[in-house]
Amino acid sequence: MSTAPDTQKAPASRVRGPGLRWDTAVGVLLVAVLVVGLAGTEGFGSRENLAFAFNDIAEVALIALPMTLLVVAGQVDLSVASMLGLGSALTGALWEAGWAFETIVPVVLLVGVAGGLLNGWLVTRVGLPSLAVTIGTLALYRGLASVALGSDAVTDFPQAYADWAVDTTTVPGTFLTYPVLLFVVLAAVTAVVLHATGLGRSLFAIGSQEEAAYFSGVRVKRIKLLLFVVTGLFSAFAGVVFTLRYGSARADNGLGFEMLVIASVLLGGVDFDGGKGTLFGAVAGVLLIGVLKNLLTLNDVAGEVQVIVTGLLLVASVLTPRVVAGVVERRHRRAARTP
Amino acid sequence: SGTTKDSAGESGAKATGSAKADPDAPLKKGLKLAFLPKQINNPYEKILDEAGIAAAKEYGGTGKEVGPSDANASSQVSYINTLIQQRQDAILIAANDPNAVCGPLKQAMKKDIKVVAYDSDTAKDCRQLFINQAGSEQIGRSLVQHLAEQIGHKGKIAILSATQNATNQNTWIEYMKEELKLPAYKDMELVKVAYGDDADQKSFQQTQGLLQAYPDLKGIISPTTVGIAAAARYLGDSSYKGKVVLNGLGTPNQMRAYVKNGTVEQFSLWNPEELGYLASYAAAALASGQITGAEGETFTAGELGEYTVGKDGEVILGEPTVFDAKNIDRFDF
Amino acid sequence: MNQSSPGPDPDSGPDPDSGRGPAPVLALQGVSKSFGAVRALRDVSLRLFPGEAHALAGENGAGKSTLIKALAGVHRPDSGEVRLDGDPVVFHGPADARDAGIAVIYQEPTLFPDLSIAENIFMGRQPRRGGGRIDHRAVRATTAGLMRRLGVDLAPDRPARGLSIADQQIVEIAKALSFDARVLIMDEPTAALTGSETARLFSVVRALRAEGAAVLFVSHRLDEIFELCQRVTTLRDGRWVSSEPLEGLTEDDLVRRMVGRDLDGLYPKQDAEVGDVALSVHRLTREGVFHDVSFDVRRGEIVALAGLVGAGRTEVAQAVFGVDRPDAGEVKVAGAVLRPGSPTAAMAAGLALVPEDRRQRGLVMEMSIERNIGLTGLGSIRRRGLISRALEHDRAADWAVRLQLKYNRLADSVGVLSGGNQQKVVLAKWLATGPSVLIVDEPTRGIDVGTKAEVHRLLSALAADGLAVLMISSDLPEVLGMADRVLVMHEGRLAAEIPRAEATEESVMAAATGRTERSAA
Amino acid sequence: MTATVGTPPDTDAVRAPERSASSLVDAVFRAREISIAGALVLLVLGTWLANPRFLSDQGIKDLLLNASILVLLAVGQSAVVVTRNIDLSVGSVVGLSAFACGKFVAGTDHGVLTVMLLGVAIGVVCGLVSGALVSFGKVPALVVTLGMLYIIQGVDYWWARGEQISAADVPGAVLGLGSGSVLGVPYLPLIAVALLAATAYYLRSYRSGRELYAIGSSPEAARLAGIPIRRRVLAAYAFSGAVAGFAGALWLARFGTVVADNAHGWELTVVSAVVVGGVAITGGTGTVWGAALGALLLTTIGSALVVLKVDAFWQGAITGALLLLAISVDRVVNLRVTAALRKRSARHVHGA
Ligand SMILES: Nc1ncnc2c1ncn2[C@@H]1O[C@H](COP(=O)(O)OP(=O)(O)OP(=O)(O)O)[C@@H](O)[C@H]1O
Ligand SMILES: Nc1ncnc2c1ncn2[C@@H]1O[C@H](COP(=O)(O)OP(=O)(O)OP(=O)(O)O)[C@@H](O)[C@H]1O
Ligand SMILES: [Mg+2]
Ligand SMILES: [Mg+2]
Repeated sequence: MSTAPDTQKAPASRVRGPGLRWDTAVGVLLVAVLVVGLAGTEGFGSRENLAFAFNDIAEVALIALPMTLLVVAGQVDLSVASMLGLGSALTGALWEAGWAFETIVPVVLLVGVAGGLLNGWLVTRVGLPSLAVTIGTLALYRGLASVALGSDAVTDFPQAYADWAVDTTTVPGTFLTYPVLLFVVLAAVTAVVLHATGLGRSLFAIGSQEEAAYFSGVRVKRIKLLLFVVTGLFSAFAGVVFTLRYGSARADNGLGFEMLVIASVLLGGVDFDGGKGTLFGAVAGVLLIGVLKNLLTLNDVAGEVQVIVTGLLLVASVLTPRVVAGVVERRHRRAARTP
Repeated sequence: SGTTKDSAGESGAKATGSAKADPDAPLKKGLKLAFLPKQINNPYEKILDEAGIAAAKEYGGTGKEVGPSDANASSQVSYINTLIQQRQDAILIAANDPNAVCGPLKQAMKKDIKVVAYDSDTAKDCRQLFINQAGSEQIGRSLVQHLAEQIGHKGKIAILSATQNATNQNTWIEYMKEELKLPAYKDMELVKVAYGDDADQKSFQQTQGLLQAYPDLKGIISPTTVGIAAAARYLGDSSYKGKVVLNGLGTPNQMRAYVKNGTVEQFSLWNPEELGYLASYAAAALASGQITGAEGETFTAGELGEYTVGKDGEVILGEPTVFDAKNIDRFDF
Repeated sequence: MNQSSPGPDPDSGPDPDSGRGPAPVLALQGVSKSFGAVRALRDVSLRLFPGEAHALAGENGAGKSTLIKALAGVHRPDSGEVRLDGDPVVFHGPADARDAGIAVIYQEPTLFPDLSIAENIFMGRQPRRGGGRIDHRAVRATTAGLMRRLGVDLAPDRPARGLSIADQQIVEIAKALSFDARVLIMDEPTAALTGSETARLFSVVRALRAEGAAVLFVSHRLDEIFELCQRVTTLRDGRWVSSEPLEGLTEDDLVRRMVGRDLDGLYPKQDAEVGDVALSVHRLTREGVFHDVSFDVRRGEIVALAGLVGAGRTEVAQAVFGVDRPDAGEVKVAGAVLRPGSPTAAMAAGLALVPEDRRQRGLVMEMSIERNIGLTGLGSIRRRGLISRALEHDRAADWAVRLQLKYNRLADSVGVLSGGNQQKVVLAKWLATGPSVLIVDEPTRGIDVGTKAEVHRLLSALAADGLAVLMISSDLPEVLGMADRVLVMHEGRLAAEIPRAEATEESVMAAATGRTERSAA
Repeated sequence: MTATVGTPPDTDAVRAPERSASSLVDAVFRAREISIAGALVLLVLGTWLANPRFLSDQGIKDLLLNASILVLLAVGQSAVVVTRNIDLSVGSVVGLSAFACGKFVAGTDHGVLTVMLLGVAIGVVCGLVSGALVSFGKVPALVVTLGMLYIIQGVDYWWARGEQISAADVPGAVLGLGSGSVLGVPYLPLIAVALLAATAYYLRSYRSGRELYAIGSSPEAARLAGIPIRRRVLAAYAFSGAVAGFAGALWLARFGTVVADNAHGWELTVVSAVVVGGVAITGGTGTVWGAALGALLLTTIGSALVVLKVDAFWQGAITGALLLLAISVDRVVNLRVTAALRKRSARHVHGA
């Protein structure tokens, strides 16, 4: 009886190897783009440009963190950009109504939590698919934003707060702006949660086989609810950052960002079917889209072409590992046939 | 929106303050101009920018058009940053949001890049000049006046605008409401402002909804080229043709058919080519030091002749043209 | 793959039938198949003759399912060939094999959950009317006929979603019977069935065989092999061991061929000291599924829950564990009332449930072996608040040894394990929680004789240590051999409670079929 | 989007009652479309009571015309969604096709048929590319079609560069298709209904149609059943693309004026129509009738809010809320009915 696993371990066990991992590929591509930019494009490497390039994707990056967790758990939240808009509109409306900024922020965050609760409640209690629910709340939250602020734009936010978000103020000695710094910290925390805690494990289990996870005692509903709440919270907070960064609170802020967030996360190799992905990949995906856009714009590549490049990148990012795996497998099979 | 809070803008002291204007300075050769429209695939903006780029060629400069493919406030910002890195001589911008673009534009002015707003203004301290197609007040009021005449100063009217946040639209609508408060319009009632988001299909559907919601509607003002064309098309095919008056801002090429078949009697617009042309020359004048953007300065805009900088750095192109069946065939844009 | 080695050839050497008349309808010749580093089949040969029922035996992971998939065109052999009527053929996919008249029942039911039973049976080959349109009425009528032939009452229009494993298996069988197969291949079709369905299946198979069809049959229940088949081929570790007539062979001979050594006592239930009531179920009801179910399980006791397929046993287990919410009644663990509808609360109270459907409910198929085993104990594999991969690995490795798990690496996904080994992982992940009450639903489904004995020994030892075990099993010998007490369910109600001494095949079956009233407790 | 095949943990939701109740179960499954239709009727009646013009000749005509293109797209999308895939590129395909057709006919007198064929051809090409990537490249549909969305959109914008084809340049015959009618019924809704009926019939009555459902329900089982998965999925994408391309040509006919970004962002609207209509995003269930009803419901909400004089700022929020309400009610009704059936069947069995 071959109980010992080692007797099974044929010497050829290394041949297949892990192949090219998707997230690694995106990471490599990111580094390549940075190197090309630094070497060949004037102005790309300047501190103010780098500060700008990263700060410019701060909100998308912030939302991408909880979105990664959601997608790993097999869910999706399309209402994030609308929640960003609602956060921004509320910030503006309350500021105009004379509230202190210190009270506005917690209130806006609470609204984010409430929005997340609604999403989560509809998904976990009513049992609707998250895609359907959040297409609905996408319209709802954006609509509420426009109810809150109408066609107004509120501008004059206090300088001290505005300074915190703009790309001209950086952490001394670096090109990191404060929103980006915050992102780095939160990304580290999220990475630990996803890859080194029981909660993270549960997310993968829920994402790949919800029923089996439930039968294993994983609190599927509670965890999903929590994820939607965190996503709502982050999105509302991104709304505050957005408002301060542009110094303009409007109901249509961040319109269409949901696709950008999802594209970045998917680009980083997080599987939309759930159960697979790394936070590193998602972060690399976000940064790649941001840096590439900056580099292409600097080189006067037309906006339309940039759109095409984004599309090609998405397709290539899923196709390349497939092709590589296919080649590796074919070679392996040939090796198996001819001893 | 009239807030009176401490303005984030106050610290941004006018970058123009110190420089001195030299009215006789020649236009510099080889100026690099960048046009940043609201959105690159908007046909109207396209006309402006192409005219501006052509103008730049006239005085030996180069122009290019860059910009986002969606009309979002935030999307313009990354382009401004890039233009700063590229050290353009002047940035011409049709702002999607007067404030969101402010920070980077101030950065640009600090780096001695001239900033000219055209078509849709930014906050006043974030640019040196605003090239206005016509006085905003005049546009708003005259549209109401024209429509009132067409419907005999009596009945319900509605407005079909672009997006809820479009600065120029909202300013014009403000003036329309002002005008409607005058006693002459006591029998007219503005029942609704609808938003077609400058999307053809949405504008179309909004028109349709307006007519169902207000069956006794007498007139529609659509101060946007996309909106008026969509509204005209709906009216032309529906049973409301001839019963509801449509006026607003449109381009002759889009509207020709509807004027000819009687759906629309008249509409107005300035010449967008001239607007782009003027903006281009104004930017060149700024970059060459002929003007600084202070009130009262003058410069020559090629074939269009001499222009004077007005209050708040505003330069007005002129009166809008009113198009109708008689004159429309003389225009092609 | 050493081509020159003289592979075992059933046409020569040990095969006593070599001089037989009719040509084999389907044969494998020197077939090898590897998955990465795992060599699932090495130079295996097999011949199937018309009119014979041929058993395929071997331990879990011996390569039986892989062999079947090679015959069915699912896997392409790395070397060797498949022969149909003596001529080499290459099946490019399952469709090719099907078109050649080979019907296959795979080990794991593969149904379309959203489609009706009738559609499931005829998918891809529905009878048609003019213009290529599907004749829906014929589809339904034929399905109803098949169900009658199998003696089950499943409505053709019912969606496959929600069918119990047994019913799914029956649909698979109906599917295989629905076309005139020359070869019928069945990979553990009876693993989820009780005696009566099995008997029904066998009579149908015998009829097919009488019409000249060849049958290949896999089962870990040796008595079934002897009952149905004439010849047997044994595999061990992917290698061919023997092909011979069953006549004259004993069960022990067969086990020795499979395992390579002798096994002792299959049902080694030791008498344990029976302690306090550990699990107490009181008047538990779930409308439409089961009613008024009350029983106790004491520490040290193994209580079996028997009954026909669909009697509601699985449902009771799920309601006790909290994955389903009962409509009435309560569950007490060690005297404390359990919060209904919460598996987490059940686990905290010391309950564990090894579910019947391992692919959907037992395991996360894409996750690795070690992570699956770790999933039930995320709290216990932590070091300084974070998951420790070393602890996780150790936990898994420990149980892999205890359950004789056959695997390549613990980091491989459980999906690549053989069916029986997957079942062991499910057991491992629950035993690792150190429960005080263990509910096992068909714990040895698809497990080979050797390991089955191992599992029985383990359950028995755990019970001796004070564990309370509630065992649902459709394997009557297992029930009779292991249980201290047998509870029998019939149509959603407890029909009888039979103490070990009185439990016989007859008494249990009588209660299960509703022929006796519940005996006074 | 979890790809599990079995019952989700809340087993009540999908649990079928006992065998004897199976025909009732069937009725419940069919009720999915009925509840959406009910919502639609309520909405229309309510609005009509508030403003009778909503159902005037012109009003009905507008409602039907508005829904036609979305209905078409929803039908195409359903064919893809039942295979457990998704096509996010439809909005871009409509945009590209509308612009290309516009460019093609501008200033010419090409016939209607030529234009429609051109639209379909463009759509088929786009659909084939997406479909080939999904089926042969075996890459996730969502990522690929999101990529295709960007690529097609980029090509379209790049080609158009702000150009606009105005109605004046489009031949009258083409515009006539968009505005004309037979016996008072406009052509567009007729076309949509014809395509809808044909697709529904095909999906129900042909092997290859049923196989689309099988693939979506369980790809693994489909493989073992010998279904040519790749070919079928490819065909579904080609169909969805063809319909989108066709819709683009109709867009030109209906609106006359086309720019590059027609139907920009419609992918989510189409997907919501399909989902509201009861086609499971996880594949395997749902009908094109449902999807079409979903599309009709969505456009009708939009029109009703305008007719009801709802403030423009509130329209978005109300649309969202109604959408959520529609899917929630549908879901809750379903759960209740199924649970009631389970209990009733119990009495039936045990009382016997
Ligand atoms: N797709 C696969 N990838 C990798 N390994 C596989 C795959 N399928 C089977 N194996 C391995 O091949 C070996 C034989 O498996 P197989 O399923 O044929 O066993 P079996 O005899 O059917 O066992 P059981 O009685 O448990 O069903 C096992 O070690 C298994 O892990
Ligand atoms: N997940 C489910 N969804 C719908 N019906 C189910 C489900 N599970 C079981 N049933 C049905 O409920 C009844 C009781 O089934 P249950 O599985 O509890 O019976 P069992 O006695 O455990 O038999 P089995 O040997 O099939 O496991 C059967 O009619 C079965 O078809
Ligand atoms: Mg097997
Ligand atoms: Mg059971």
